[in-house]
Amino acid sequence: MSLDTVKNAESTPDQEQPYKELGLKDDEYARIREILGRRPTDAELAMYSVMWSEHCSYKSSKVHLKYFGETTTDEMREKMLAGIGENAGVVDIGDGWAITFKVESHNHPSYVEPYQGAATGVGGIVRDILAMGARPLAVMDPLRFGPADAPDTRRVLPGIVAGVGGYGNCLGLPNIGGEVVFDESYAGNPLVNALCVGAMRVEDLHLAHASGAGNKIILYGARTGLDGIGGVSVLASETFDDTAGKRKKLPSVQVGDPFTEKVLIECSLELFRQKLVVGIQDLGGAGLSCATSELASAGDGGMRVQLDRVPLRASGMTPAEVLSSESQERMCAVVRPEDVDAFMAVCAKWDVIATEIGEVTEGDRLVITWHDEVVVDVPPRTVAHEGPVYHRPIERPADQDALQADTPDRLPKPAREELLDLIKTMAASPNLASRQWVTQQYDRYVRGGTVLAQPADSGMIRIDEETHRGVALSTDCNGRYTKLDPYTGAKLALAEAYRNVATTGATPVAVTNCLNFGSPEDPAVMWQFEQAVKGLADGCAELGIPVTGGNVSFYNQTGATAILPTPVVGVLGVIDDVRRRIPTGIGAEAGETLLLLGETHEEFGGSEWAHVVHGHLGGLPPEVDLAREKLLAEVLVAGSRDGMLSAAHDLAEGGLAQALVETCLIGETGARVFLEGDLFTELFSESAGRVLVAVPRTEELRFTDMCTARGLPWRKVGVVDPESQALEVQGLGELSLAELREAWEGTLPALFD
Amino acid sequence: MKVGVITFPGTLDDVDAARAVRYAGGEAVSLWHADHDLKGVDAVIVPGGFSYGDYLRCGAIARFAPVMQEVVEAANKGMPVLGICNGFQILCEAHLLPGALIRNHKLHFVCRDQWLKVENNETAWTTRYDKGAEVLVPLKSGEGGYQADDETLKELEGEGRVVFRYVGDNPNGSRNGIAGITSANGRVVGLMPHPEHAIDALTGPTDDGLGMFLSLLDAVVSA
Amino acid sequence: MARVVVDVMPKPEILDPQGQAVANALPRLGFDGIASVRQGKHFELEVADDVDDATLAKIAETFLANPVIEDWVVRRVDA
Amino acid sequence: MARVVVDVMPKPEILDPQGQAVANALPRLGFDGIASVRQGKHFELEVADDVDDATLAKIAETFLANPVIEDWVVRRVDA
Ligand SMILES: Nc1ncnc2c1ncn2[C@@H]1O[C@H](COP(=O)(O)OP(=O)(O)O)[C@@H](O)[C@H]1O
Ligand SMILES: [Mg+2]
Repeated sequence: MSLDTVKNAESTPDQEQPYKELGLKDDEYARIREILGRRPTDAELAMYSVMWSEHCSYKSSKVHLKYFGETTTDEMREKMLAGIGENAGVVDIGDGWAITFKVESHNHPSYVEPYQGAATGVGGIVRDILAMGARPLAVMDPLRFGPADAPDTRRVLPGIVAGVGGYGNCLGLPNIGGEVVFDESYAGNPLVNALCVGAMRVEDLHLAHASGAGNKIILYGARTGLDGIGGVSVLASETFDDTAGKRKKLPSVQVGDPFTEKVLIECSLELFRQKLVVGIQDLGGAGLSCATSELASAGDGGMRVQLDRVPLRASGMTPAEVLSSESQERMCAVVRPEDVDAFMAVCAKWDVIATEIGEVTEGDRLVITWHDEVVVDVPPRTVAHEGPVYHRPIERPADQDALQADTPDRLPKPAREELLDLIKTMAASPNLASRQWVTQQYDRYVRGGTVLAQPADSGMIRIDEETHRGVALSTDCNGRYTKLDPYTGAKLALAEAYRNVATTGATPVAVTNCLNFGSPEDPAVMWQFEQAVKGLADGCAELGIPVTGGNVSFYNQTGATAILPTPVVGVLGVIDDVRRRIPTGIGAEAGETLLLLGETHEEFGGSEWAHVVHGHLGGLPPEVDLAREKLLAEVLVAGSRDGMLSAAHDLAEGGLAQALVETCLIGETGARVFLEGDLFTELFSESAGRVLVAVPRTEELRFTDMCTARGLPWRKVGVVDPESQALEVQGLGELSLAELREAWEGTLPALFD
Repeated sequence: MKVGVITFPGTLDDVDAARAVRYAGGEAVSLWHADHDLKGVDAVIVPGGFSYGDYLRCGAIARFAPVMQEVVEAANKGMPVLGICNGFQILCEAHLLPGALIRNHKLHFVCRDQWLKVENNETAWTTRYDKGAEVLVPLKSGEGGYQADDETLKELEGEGRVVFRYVGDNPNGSRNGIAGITSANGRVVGLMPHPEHAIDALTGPTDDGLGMFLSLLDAVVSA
Repeated sequence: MARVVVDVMPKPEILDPQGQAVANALPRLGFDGIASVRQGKHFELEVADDVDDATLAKIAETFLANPVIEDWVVRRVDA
Repeated sequence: MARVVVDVMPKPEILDPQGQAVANALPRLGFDGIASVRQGKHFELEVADDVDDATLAKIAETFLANPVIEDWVVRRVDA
């Protein structure tokens, strides 16, 4: 086997290279040759091809994502310590605490191998948070699957759930929320998004950069193997003889080792505490290619790496393979020479393998050697940041008008005497049924800081045991709304996550997102994408909270059919005293009144009712009024601070009926409800901007006066009835909590046990 | 009162065990798996988590850690020892308690609030409870099914060494619904559920678990 | 170097939820005629030539298996 | 009734955290000379005499093993 060195590349300019198989276009390959002034070596080609992939370079989305920056004002930026461009966004939440959080996708690997795909998805996002210098504190998992009763969902869902749990539980990170959504469009392409949130003292923020010539580059954590480098195997087949070629059946699947990651976390935090780290970068997608080029281009010099020093798990790996390996549970640190011994000692204490693989140099090149031969010599920015940028064609889908014109008005509405049964049918439908089958597999208690977890509108953790300061997080997206109108749909996703956070008593302060879409080469998908980004950014500007980071996942489709556009939005909120949290279930106080905040209109476009009862998707999504959402949030936060609310639950899919069922079942307490007007609309409409609150009778006047004074519409809709053990809707009849529980909790176990 | 809390690589609930000790008025002393001494503590908690990833068998690798040799020696001399979840598994592997814990009968990890019946309130860790009382604490484990042969089981039941039993449907297939047991002298207790996560209704389902740490305080003070 | 295989199985009288789950699932998948399934662990070790049988027995008994609930078999195999 | 054994192992190029944990622990327990350990699963099936090899192969491939990350061997053994 011959090594493709830079020297070799210079002397063999015409050697054919499999750049197409590696996903590079003709002009991209030409551009690489132009940058280098020669053909790239195998190792360089491996680096460029993976770093210039859609996943790493954001080549189709970049021009649109810029809009987030353009719409973020200085005022919105005030509390933001790090934003788009860093591993994860960082927000100052007061008392000297900084919070970092981010959501990422691991969709495709999770379809191939559900358990490991989901597990390594969690592992990856946790390392992103760690790389900011923070202690990871909790995870969430927004998931999307094909129809609940499809045979393949039976394969995929249990594996993904077990993988999320298997990894997160073993890391000791409480799972405080997420989503489980079923829709036909995800049948061949489930979505596994994973969010992690961490905390640090403001002064401990670590940013990824390699500065200071002479500083050492240390790779620590797991050994590097042949994981996840399926693509690069085309290089191997060129340079390997037949016998070796056989070994090169490279897996595209990575296997996670959460134990190694747990130790890596504790080891890293100890390194941070002892101030032994100048810069740090996690190894995720694109492995060392990404870590070395990103560290080098963010620093003030060049970098030299002795790649043959990387501890390997497999024999006979080529430089291209070592650079491309996506072996999990690895980190790369920049360390002052005088700190190297201390660094190694901490790693030894934790039994973590650590190897000095290079150093920061004067100059501006990233030079990588393999047994003293130069195999990479590139300007690092061209790898990490100066990839191709595409202005993909954009076109509003031809059938968008027809879709919007096909409103739910034509659907037969249920008769009055069918409504009670409909409440039960809806509660038992896969998208509204209890998620307990899933969440029971996740540890929500570990670390002892979980104040709210499933089932709750948002997850909440205590950050400071002395002051009781904490944060709340919610992720949301209704892909059907986004399909009907991507601009409004993205705003609705934001509005819901925002409302969920406020519903638990926290003040929303920042946003992250994971934009899951179909192929960017489809102009209709690009239109959805552009609209969604605009909607989200405009929405954030209206609410005055910044997007601090996110992730884009394209090519989510089965054949030519794209998934529902799914911009998952995560909102972070702050609460000064978690003891003031508002729970979801009623019955905490004797004598509570139920109030509905906000206004109900007849809005059934994209609704769960249209989906469950008629299999219909058409019309327009509910209207969104962000000024109203803001007011609603302020009222909820004030209500929490002044102890006026004993329970609150946000109205979303399934409308008021579903909110009532849930608040009763979670609180194990009955209620009597009196509604006016068209009962079907009252119960099942999905108008945005609404929250059901329970107010202790003694606080009722004070609270409603506040709503009136501030101009927030409210209506008394019922009373809590601790005696009844039933949900009674006046004029319709009652449903016992036992039968509701059976309906709500029975669905997922029946499907997946 | 000083209570040691052991940390192995992969231990997770050590911060929580230490917090519970503090809530009860004790001083938590952190013990590292590679330590060869117990730093003069009056009692030891082996907390939950996934020591060494729980690869091979839960607790199988941790049992051989240097600090465990000290724990076994001290326990044999009567020091109170509490093993929670992974700690219970480790104590079984170390033969401080009989039996073993295997994969939950439905194969899933189970995290839920679990009612337990206090069957024995005479151990070093349970005197604050009434016999027969029911307490609500979190259970969170994937391998919590208690197994022992018939003879051992008869002995445990006969000597009143079952300390906690699951109330309602059996969450993990444990024989006789056993959630926790004690050594012959009542000083070593192991249980799968997590009393240290039920010390404050803000972050747990109840504060029912605090009783175990308060009981220990009594036991150490009166010893 | 010698290759050694150790098979560890739950004792017959001990519950085997994993084997049971497989046995229960097979008929649902259309596979009939499987009377019972038990699931255990299979270890493959590469050991230096001077590691004797007594040492291997010790490794299996004290570490790879838990004699309270498991049986085990140690075999040397030809590489 | 026939007895069938199926051994399922992580593919050689796939990370085996379990085997690795065992291998790392052995020297600490005072056992030297163990160069590598890999851990997999061992199934013992009792099958009716009319279950043929093709069916067994199918069961192993579709159910007992995960072909994406595991290799497997099916053996009939004498009872
Ligand atoms: N949808 C998005 N909205 C805002 N920022 C984004 C979005 N997608 C990616 N980013 C930002 O672009 C940067 C690069 O993203 P990514 O490659 O996912 O980070 P990493 O290299 O840490 O995995 C990050 O700072 C990320 O926050
Ligand atoms: Mg990163």
